[in-house]
Amino acid sequence: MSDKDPDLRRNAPKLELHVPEPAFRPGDTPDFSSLTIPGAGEAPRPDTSAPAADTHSLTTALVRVLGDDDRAVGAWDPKLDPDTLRKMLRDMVTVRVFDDRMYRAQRQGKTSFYMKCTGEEAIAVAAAAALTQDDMHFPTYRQQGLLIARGYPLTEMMCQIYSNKGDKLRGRQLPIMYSDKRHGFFSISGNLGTQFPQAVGWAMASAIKGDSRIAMGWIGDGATAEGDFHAGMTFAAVYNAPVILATVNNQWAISSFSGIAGAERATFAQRAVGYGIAGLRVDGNDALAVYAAVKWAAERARSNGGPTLIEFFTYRAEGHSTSDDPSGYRPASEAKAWPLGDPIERLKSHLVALGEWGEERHASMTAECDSAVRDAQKQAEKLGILPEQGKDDIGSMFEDVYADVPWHLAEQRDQAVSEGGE
Amino acid sequence: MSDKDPDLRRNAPKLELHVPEPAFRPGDTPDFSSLTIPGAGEAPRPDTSAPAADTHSLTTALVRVLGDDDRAVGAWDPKLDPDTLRKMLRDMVTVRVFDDRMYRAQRQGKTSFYMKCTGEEAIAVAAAAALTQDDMHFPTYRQQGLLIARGYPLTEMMCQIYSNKGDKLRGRQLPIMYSDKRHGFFSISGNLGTQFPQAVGWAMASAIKGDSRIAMGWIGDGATAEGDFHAGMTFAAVYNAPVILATVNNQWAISSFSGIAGAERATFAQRAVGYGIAGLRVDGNDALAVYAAVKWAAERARSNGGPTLIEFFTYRAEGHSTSDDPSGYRPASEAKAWPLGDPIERLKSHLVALGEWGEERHASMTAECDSAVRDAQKQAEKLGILPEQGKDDIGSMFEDVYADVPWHLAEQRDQAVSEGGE
Amino acid sequence: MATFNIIQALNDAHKIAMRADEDVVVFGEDIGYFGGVFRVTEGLQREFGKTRVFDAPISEGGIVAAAVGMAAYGLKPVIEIQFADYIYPGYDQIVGEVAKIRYRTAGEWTMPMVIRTPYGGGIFGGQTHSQSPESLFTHIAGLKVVIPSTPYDAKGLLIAAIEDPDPVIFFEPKRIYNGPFDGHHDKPVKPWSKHPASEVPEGHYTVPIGKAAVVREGPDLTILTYGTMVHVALAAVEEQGLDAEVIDLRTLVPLDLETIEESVKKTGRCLVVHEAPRTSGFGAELVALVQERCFYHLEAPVERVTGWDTPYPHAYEWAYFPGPKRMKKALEKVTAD
Amino acid sequence: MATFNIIQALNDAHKIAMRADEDVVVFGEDIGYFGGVFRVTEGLQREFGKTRVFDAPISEGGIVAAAVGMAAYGLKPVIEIQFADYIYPGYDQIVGEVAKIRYRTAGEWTMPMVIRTPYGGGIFGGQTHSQSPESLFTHIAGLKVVIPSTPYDAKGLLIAAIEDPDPVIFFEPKRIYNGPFDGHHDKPVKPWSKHPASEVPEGHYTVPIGKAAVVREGPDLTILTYGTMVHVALAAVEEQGLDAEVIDLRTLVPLDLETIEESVKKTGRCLVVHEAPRTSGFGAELVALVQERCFYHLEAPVERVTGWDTPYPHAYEWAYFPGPKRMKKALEKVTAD
Ligand SMILES: Cc1ncc(C[n+]2csc(CCOP(=O)(O)OP(=O)(O)O)c2C)c(N)n1
Ligand SMILES: Cc1ncc(C[n+]2csc(CCOP(=O)(O)OP(=O)(O)O)c2C)c(N)n1
Ligand SMILES: [Mg+2]
Ligand SMILES: [Mg+2]
Repeated sequence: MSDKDPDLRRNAPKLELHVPEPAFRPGDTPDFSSLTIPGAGEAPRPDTSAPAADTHSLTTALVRVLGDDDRAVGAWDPKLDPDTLRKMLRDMVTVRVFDDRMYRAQRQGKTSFYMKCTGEEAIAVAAAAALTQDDMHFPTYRQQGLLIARGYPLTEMMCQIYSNKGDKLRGRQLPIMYSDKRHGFFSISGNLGTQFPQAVGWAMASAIKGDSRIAMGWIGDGATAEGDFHAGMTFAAVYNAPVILATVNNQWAISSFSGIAGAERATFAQRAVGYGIAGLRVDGNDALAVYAAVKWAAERARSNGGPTLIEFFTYRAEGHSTSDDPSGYRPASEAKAWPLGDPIERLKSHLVALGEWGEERHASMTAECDSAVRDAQKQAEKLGILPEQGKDDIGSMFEDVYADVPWHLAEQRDQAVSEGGE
Repeated sequence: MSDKDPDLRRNAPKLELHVPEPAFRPGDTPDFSSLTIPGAGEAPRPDTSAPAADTHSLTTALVRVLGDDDRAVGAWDPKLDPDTLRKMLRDMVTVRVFDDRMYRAQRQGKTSFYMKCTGEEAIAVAAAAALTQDDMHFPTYRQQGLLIARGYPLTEMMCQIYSNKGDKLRGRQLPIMYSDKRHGFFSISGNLGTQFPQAVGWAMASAIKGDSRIAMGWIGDGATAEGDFHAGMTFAAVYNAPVILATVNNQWAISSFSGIAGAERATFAQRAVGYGIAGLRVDGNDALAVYAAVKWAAERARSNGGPTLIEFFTYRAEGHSTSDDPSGYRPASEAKAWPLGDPIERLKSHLVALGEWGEERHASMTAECDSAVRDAQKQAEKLGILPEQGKDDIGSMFEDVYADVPWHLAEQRDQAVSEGGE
Repeated sequence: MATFNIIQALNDAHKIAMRADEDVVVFGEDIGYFGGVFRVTEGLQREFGKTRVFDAPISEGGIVAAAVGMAAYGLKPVIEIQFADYIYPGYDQIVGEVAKIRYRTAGEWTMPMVIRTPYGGGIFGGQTHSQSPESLFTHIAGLKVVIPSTPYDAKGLLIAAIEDPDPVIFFEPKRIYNGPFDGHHDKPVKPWSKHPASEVPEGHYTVPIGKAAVVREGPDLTILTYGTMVHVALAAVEEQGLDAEVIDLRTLVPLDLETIEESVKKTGRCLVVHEAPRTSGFGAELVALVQERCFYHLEAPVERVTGWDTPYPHAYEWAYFPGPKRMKKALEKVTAD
Repeated sequence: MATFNIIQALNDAHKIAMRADEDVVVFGEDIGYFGGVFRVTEGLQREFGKTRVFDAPISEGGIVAAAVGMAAYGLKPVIEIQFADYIYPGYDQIVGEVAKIRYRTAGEWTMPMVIRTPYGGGIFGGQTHSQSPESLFTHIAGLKVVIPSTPYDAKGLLIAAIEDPDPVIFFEPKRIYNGPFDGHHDKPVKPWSKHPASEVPEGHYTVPIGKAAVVREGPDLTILTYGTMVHVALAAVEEQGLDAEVIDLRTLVPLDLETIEESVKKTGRCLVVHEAPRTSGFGAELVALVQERCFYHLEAPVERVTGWDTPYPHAYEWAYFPGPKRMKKALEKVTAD
C-alpha cells in the first residue's frame, strides 16, 4: 500500500467501526419513551391489488387496530365477530399455558430443551386464523401458536417434546421441532433461515400447478441476516410467488439485539422496498392488526398479486430457550417496560370493551385451557418422558434415512441392535 | 391437505407462476424507446453528509452528467480538468484495445479464456480516478479498467492471461483472475459474489485500525442474487463500514436478463433502502457521472458517513466470455440499440465539445494505446503462451497451499516431479 | 438406436421423464430459453413451457431451497448447478435440509429431487471450474450420489434418479460430455460415436442406482473408479498390457460393495482412482472398505491414484490430472511381485 | 498452575493472543457483551473493547467473508461459529476463499485466521447441535484442522492456531468443555480438575500444530482418535484390560503420520475412532493411510468405530454415540488371535 494521496488524507478523520449497542443493559432502567409508537387506526390500508409501492410508506409505519381504549379502529379493523375473537383469545391462552407447563417439564428433567413464545402469542394465532387450514406454513421454532390454533392435538406436541413412544417423529428431533403435514406445518429446522426460501418454493409449486393454496414463510429478526432471507425475497419477487413472508421482530436474537441485524438503520419491513414487493409493518402484540395484515397479504397472493413481506413488531418476553438466561445481557424489567403491552391482555380487554367478555369468563376459560394442557400432559407422559427413551426399537434409528434401508445401514442397524443401544 | 375452505376458494383464481422474459429475443428488433432515461443534470445531489434517506429518491433516478449535447450539466458535474478527462479517455481506450487483443489471443489458441468489458469501460476507469491509489478494490472479472487506470503494467496482465513464466500467480488462476496488492486490487474469485462482503470486512478492518483508506466492492446484476450480496449489505449497514458497494447492472448474466435477478420490480440501487444505507443509480456509460458518484460515496465513507450502494446502469455489449455466443439468447443488434450510447464515444465527444480534443488527436492516441498493447503483448508472449505452460517447475504446484509445504504435499510433489508432469 | 453423446443422452432423459410425469420441473441458471451453458436442457422450455422449465437467479442456495419447497408440495425438481464448484452456496440447504427432511419427519415429508452438476477437470477451467467435490456429499447421510461415465448410463441413471424417492446428487463428468477421454490430452479427441455405450435406446429405460458395472473383467487386479477416470483407467490397463478388472462404480452411495468385494477377493489387488484430491476423497472410503472386507485376500496395499491435495491449478492441468503416467506407476506398484 | 476446564483454557488463550497482538480481533454470534453461548469469549469485550470483540449478524457466510476481508487487510480474525452444525452457510467462503487465496495469489494474500466452532454430540442436541463435520474440511486443501481434547492442549493449540500463518478450523469438543467423558453417560460427570491436563500454565505457550500426542503407550494395538473420543477410548482400553497405545491426533491436517506409522508398525493392529458418520469420515483417510504405509505390519484389518450413517437422532443419542459397548466389540475384533 504505497503512495497514499496526502492531499486527500490530510483532512481525513480516522475511520471508526460502529458497533451497535442496545439502549439498555443489565443494571439500566429501561425506558422506551423515545420509541415512537403510531396510534391505532392511523395507518392507511391500500387495496390488496395496489401496486407494491403503495404499501411502502407502511414499511416504516405500524399497522395497529387496538387502541389504548381497547377499541378496534381504522381501515385495518378486520371486523371479526366475537366468536372468532374468543377463539383467538383461547388459543393464545392455551399457547401460554402450554409454554409454562413444558418449560417446567424441561426444568423437571423430563426433556432436554424448550422454547417459549411468551409475548408473541398473537402473531401465530392470528396468522392461523387469517389463513385457511390448507395454506402452508414454513415456521420457525416460535410459532407453536399455529399448531394450537389449527387444532393439532396438544398431546402430539408433547409427545414430540418428550421424544416418546407417541412421537410421530420417532424421537429424531430436538423438542419443539414439530412437523405436521395435515396441519400445513412444515418440519422445523435447527438451521436458521432455511425455511424462508423453502416457503417460496412451495408457493411457486402451487402456482406451477394452478392451485389456490398459498404459503407463509417465517423468520426471526436475527435470522434475516442469513443468505436464505435474501434468497427467499429474491425468488418471491422474481416469480411473483403467492407467499407471505413474515419477519417476527421480537427485538432479540439470543443475546444480540435487533441492531446487530440492521434495525438501527431501517425497519425489517423496509427490505420489501428493495425487492419491489409489498411490505407492511405491524404491531405484533395486536391480534387484530396481525389478522388484518395477514388477511390482506393472503388476498393479494391468492389473486396473483404476489408476495408481501410483513414485519411483526413485538418483544421476546422471556429467555431465548431453556438454555438461556437473559439477565446476562438485558435488564430483567425490560419486558415489562415494553410499550406494546401483552397481546393476551390487549385482546381480552378488547372483548371486555365490546361487552363480549368478563373477568369471570376469562378465569374459567383459562382454567379450562390449563386443564386441557394438564390432561394432555398426563396422556403424553403415559407414553414416556425423554430420559426413558432411546432404549427400545434401536433399529428404527436407521429407517427413513432413505426410502429403503440400504445395505450399509442394514449392517449398522444389526450392529446397533446387537449392542443394545450404547 | 384436507379441508379446503370452500368459501374462500370459490372465487380464487388459479395461481400462476410468473417467469420474467426479456423484451427481445433473437429475431426481434430491439426497441428501447419505452425505457425512460432521465435527462442529464436532472438528479439532485445531496450533501455527502446527508441522511441516507435523502439519497433514496436517487435509487430510482439516474445520475447523469453528460447530456445529449455532450456538455456536462447539473449538480453532479465533477468539474474535472481536461487532463483528467483525457487520462480517463486514454485508459478507456486502452481497456478496449486490450480486450480486443486478448480476445483474439484466446481465439488464436494462446490461452484458454477471456472476458471483455466492452461498453462498461467508463465504470472501472472513472471509479479508479475517483478513489485514491491506496483505496482497496474487491472486483469482479469485468473491472480490468481498474488495473489499467491505476497503471498496472499491461504485460503483467497478459502474463497472467497466458499463465506464463511472467505470471506472478504462477499459472494457478484462470485468465483474467488478476490479483495485485500494490495496486489495491484483490484477487478475483471464480465464485460469484464472494468479494462483495469481503470488501466490507476490509473496510471494517480499516475502521478498526483508525485508518483512512476505504474499500470498494463490486458485483454484477446477476450475482446480486447470491447470499453474499445480502451479507455485504448487512455487515456494511450494521457496522457503518467505510465501503462503496457497486452493482454493475449490464442487463445480462450470461443468458439471463436482469429480470431474473429481480430487476422487473425494483432497481438494484433500491436495495439500499431496505438496509437504510445511501443509494445511487448512475448512468454507467457516462464517465463523469460515474466519477461524481464514486467521489461522493468516497467522501461520505471517509468521513464515517458509512456505506453507499451504487448501481451502474450499463449494457454488456459483447458475449459473456469467450465461451459464450449471445446470439443464442438476444438480438445481435441489441447492443447498438441500447440508448445510453458508447462510453468512449460519449467522453470523447465531451472533450471535443469542450474544445479539448479532436478526431486527429483521438486517432493518434488510439494508435498509441494500440501500440502499447501490442508491445506489451510481444513482451508477454516472449515469456510464453498457455499451451507451452505446465511442463516446467511442476513442483511449484505444491507451494502456497500452506505457508510451508507439509509432508504430504512434499511427498506428492516428489511424485509429481518424478512423473514429469502428466 | 441413436448414437448420443452424454449431453444428448441427458437431454433425452429429461424429456422422457418430463413427458411421463407432469410433476417434474427443471430450473437452474441459464437452463431455460438458452438451454444451459453445456446445452443439457436444450429445447426443454420449448417443449414443456416456462412454468416447468425456467431460468433461476444466481443463487444456488435459493435454487436448492426452492426445490425443497417444491418437493414438499409434491413436485419432483430436477435442478442444475452450473458447475460443481458453485454448489457450496447451496451446501447448507443440501446438508441440513435435502438430506435430513425424510429422517427428521420420519417420512412425513420426502425430498425426491435431482441435483445435476458438471464436475471434474481436464478443460482448463482453473480452480473454480474443475473441482470434484463428490466426497463432500458421500459423507452426508440421506443423499445418494451418482456419477455416469457413458451416454447409455447417463440417460438410464438420470431417469432412475428422477424416479428415485430420495434426493440424488448427480455429478456429470464434463470432460467426457462430448467424447471419452483416455488421459492423453495431446491426442485428438475421440467422439462418442466410436464407443459402444453411445448407442442409446429410444424411450424409457433405467440403469439401477446402487449397481456398479464391471466394464472389464480380468484376474490381475481390481480398479475401482467412476466418471472420466473410467476411461483413463481402461486405457492405462490396455497400454500396460494388464488383464485387470475395471469397475465403474456409477453410484457412490449406496455403494455396490458386493461387486467390489467379489472382484477384490478374486484379484487380491486393488487400485482406487479418482480425480478429486486424495485426502478424505471418496477413495479413502473405498480403501477403508476394501481392507476391512478383503484384508485376508489382499496381496499388496490398496493404492490410490488421485488428484493432488492442492487447488486445481490452471496451467498445470495435466500435472494435476491423474493421467497415464501416474496410472502406470500405480499399476506397477499394485501388481508388483 | 491454574486448573482450567476447556472453556477457561480457550478463554485464556484468547486473552494471551489478544494482549500479544493488537491485530487479533474476535467476532461471532453472541460473543461480545454476553461472552458466547458457551462462555468461551467471556470478558473479552470488557478487556479489549468493542472494536476488537463484537457481536456479528446471524450470517455465517458474512462472518467468514468479513474475516477474509480483514485478513486481506492484515488483521488476524478469530471467529466463532456458534455450533459446527451452522458452519455450512459459510462453507462457500471457507472452501473457495479462505482455503484458496494464498494459493491462487501465489502468496500475495494470505488468510491467517482461526474459525472456532464447538462440535460433537453427547449433549442431547439433536441433529443440528451434535454434528462432527471435520472430514468436510480435511478434504479441502489449504485448511488446517485442529481438535484439542484437554484444557492444556486447548490453550496451547488455540494460541498456536492464532499465530499460525494459515487458516485453521478449530473444532472444540463441546461434550468435554466442562469435564472429560468416558462414554458412560449414566455415571456422574467428572470435572476437569481431577485430570492432569487441566493444569494449565499461565501465560504464553503453544502446542504445535501437526503433532499428535501418544496419550497412552502400549504394545497391544494402536488407537487413533481425537476430541471427546480420546477419553472414551482410554476408558475402554482400561476397562478391557488392554495395553493399548492411544494416539490423540490433535491435528487432522497436516497429520502426524510419522507417529501413527511408528506405533502401528510396533503394534500391528489399529483401531480408528471418531464420532462422525462412518462413510467418508476422517477415519476412512486414516485407514487408507495406515494400510498404505503399514500393510506388511498389519495382523488384522484396521477397524473403525464411528457414528452411524444417519443424522444424529435426539432420543437415540446413546445408541448413536460410539460408546463403551461399541468400543469393546471393536477392541475384541482388532485384537482377536
Ligand atoms: C444457521 C444458524 N446459525 C446460528 C444458529 C444458533 N441460533 C439459534 S436461535 C438464534 C437466534 C435467532 O434469533 P431470531 O432470528 O431473532 O429468532 P428468535 O429466537 O428471536 O425467535 C441463533 C443465533 C442456528 N440455529 N442456525
Ligand atoms: C457461485 C457461482 N455461480 C455461478 C457461476 C457461473 N457464472 C459465471 S458468470 C455468471 C453470470 C454473472 O452475471 P453478472 O453477475 O450479471 O455479471 P456479468 O457477467 O454481467 O458482469 C455465472 C452464472 C459462478 N461463477 N459462481
Ligand atoms: Mg428475534
Ligand atoms: Mg450482468
